[in-house]
Amino acid sequence: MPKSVISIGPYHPLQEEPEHFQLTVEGEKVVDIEVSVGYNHRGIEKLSERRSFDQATFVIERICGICSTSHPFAYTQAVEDIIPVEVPERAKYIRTIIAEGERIHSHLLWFGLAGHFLGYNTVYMWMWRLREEILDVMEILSGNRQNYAMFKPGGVRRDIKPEDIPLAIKKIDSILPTVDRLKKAILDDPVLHARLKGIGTLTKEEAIAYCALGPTSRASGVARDVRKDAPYGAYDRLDWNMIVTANGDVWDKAVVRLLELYESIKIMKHCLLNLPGGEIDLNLKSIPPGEGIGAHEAPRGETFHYVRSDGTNRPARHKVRAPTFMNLPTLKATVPGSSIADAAIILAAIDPCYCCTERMAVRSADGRKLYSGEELLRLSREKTSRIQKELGKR
Amino acid sequence: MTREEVLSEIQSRFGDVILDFFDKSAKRVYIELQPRALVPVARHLFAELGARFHIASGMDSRTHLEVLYHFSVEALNLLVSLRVKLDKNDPRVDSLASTIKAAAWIEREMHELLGIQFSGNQDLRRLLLSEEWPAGVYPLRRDYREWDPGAVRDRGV
Amino acid sequence: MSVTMRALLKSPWVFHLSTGSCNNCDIEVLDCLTPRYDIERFGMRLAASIRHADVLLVTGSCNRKSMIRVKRIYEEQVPKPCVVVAIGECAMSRGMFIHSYNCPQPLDRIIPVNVYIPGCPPKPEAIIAGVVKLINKVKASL
Amino acid sequence: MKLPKLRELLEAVNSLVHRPYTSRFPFEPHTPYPSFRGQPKYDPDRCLGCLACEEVCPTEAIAHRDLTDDGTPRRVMIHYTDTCIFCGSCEAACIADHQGIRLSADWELSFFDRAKESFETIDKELAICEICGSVIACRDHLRWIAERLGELAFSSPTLYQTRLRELGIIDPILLEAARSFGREDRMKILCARCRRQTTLTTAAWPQGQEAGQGLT
Repeated sequence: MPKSVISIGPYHPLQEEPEHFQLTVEGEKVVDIEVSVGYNHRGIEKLSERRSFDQATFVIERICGICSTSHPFAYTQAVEDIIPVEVPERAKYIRTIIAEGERIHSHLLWFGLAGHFLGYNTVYMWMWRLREEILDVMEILSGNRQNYAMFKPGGVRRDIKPEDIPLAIKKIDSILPTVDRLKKAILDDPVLHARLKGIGTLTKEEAIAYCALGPTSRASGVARDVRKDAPYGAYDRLDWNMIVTANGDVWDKAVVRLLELYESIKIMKHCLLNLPGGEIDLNLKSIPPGEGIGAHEAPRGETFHYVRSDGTNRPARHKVRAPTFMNLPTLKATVPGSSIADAAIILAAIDPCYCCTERMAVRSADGRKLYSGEELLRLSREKTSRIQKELGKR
Repeated sequence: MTREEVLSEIQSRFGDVILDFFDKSAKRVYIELQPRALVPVARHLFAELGARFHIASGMDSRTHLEVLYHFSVEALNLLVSLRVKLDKNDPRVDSLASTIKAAAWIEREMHELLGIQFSGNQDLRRLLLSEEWPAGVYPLRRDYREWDPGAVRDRGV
Repeated sequence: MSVTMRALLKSPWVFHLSTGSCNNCDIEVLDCLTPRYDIERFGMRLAASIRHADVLLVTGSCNRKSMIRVKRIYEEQVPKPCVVVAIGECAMSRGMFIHSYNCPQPLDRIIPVNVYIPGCPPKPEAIIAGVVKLINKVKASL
Repeated sequence: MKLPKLRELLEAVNSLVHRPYTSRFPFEPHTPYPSFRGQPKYDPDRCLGCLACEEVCPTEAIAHRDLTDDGTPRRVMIHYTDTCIFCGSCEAACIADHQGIRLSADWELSFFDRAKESFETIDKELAICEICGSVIACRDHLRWIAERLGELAFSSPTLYQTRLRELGIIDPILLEAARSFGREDRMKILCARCRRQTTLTTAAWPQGQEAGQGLT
């Protein structure tokens, strides 16, 4: 059977790092995948070395919009690890609140887009509607819908005002019943079961070999979560569960994210209600020479920052490792062997930058265009409706 | 295995290739190695201790090119960083990609941004930079200078 | 020309192009489609293909890899007349990334830009208001 | 299969009776939450022109130009809307009780011409060295320092003279006394370099300058 190559990308709205996927297909089956990145390379590591430790947080924030807290969180911890110092209790709680708010909106966003790919636009609209409430909460607490600018080495920049808390709690509570309803609707939908179970499976061994992170690894049964393994922030003072499932298929990745939503809501509410008093900032004056490492469990997995200081007010070296960097190669294990119709959702399941599908084009070996990007999305949706018909739902 | 056992085992097994052993804190250990010993030590950590490979970070430290390989032993909440110092004129180190799959990409990235050669890594194609980027110009090196005469470094109006 | 422009403004189809952004502006653009803002009320919709687009929403600080592609898209693929909207600081002056070795030029040196919407990221309201402002300006000049 | 159907039906009925979720934005004005971080704005009265904001800005969105050639010497503080990321560092660093530059609630900032519309400026009056003509600082900044120092400000003629001029009381006896000693150069508003020179030299500096020149 002739092999053809499908190029996905590089431009798609919504992704952190525009990537370019090349799927080699044989008929309907994907036999190989090649990922290339670099469409989003802005030299952040170099830029961060031009700025002072304090200013660098803003550069770091703009690595990724959805994880705009995760990177500063890891970075500030790395800087604090150089000295080393512990930030004040109140600052820890505020950091935790912002980080969990981000996790909630990121997971909701993922659900919305996954629904979009599968042809469930209702899910898309509902999830993004819920997400608006969380973004409102973030605007109330931090002053912006995204890019919160709350973190600084040694504490946080802004305090959470006590008068804002009741409104924030009210907004968080208002999404709970809808999330509940959606959870039930998603978990007992036979079509989704048929569509997602058993595809894109990442086994436990593969997850360990590829050093997969975050929900991608937890869905494969690897209990790996920095918040539990090496507690930081306020996470060791709270009561919450790590969600781990066994199968590693797309369904499990979705379930992990769905259940994590509840944990995050729980953590966020608890922190808001039990915010300790005191200082919010240590007012660090100088950073001694040395090196430090910080890690934070971002919605997509662990972010890892290594900062070297040479005693000046600028980082001498700053290495950033985003979770997707480790999760993307797992596609090599999950995508080959699946059908093209499933490829979109498997790519999406690691929560990379999945709007790839908007600009996909399938080419045969001689470069002739066979399918457009919409076509691939259509294939994915057709499969859903086919299953729906088979199950007699429509 | 406790933290002390793990560390003393590394020290006794690889004592002759360890140049510096810096026990920074309860959670962080930095080990400086001779470059030739990188692969066996990394394999020991990864395969036998079950440590997770985080990332490698290359750095130009004026006198050397340093590469740090960060591993974490999750059960002990311990981060072990292996440091190798490479000669600036011929930065060359053995590739970890065959031992640890996850190291393949970061080696590509370091090769591209810092110009470090990884012997044994077959796939050192460009990962991030564009095709027009001149060969031999490494942006993360300290002596990097703007090479593009068309670049605009003010607001551009 | 003016007839096409008039027709175009009735229902502008937008295409969204990320040239190396942090994603926030892209999400805010998508947010405009979701229930709270719902720009389809005004006949705007996200075009799936660049060849159907009337309005190009550009986000991000063009990096070397995407610069060439942005130029090619604007010069060869977009049907004219086409309106270019720069969203976010990166697409204007490159904001944070002004000294980045991989972002050599601001967007308006690469392609002509009709309206700039500042913000990091701009609120969806700001995006809508900016586009509405542009439409009003074009209408007034017809 | 029955239960999910009921659930969805309930949702549909609910949506029928509730008012639409969609905001009526372009037809109704939108007010962000009070903590919203919008466009930073200079307060021309409170700003001291000290450049602390320019120093801390992570994106170089704040700049200044010193105009000394024509008319009153002044410092133009520029805020570039097209570079600002609304982080609030400038407000946090502002020495004038965080009032000199403040984040407003402005979010509708779109413009058409980047060369002309993408920045906002305010003018601050500059103090110029009376000997060499170089820029010392903004007048308001000197006044602020003098106020902060209290009586200690009288150790520096630059500071107390700025303060006294601000208040409209320049002591004629004092100036006359200085003049009669032939060292009125010590009574001038000077930049740091010229101040060092006048303090170190025993004769009036620069040599040969007429007494009383430069004092108003």
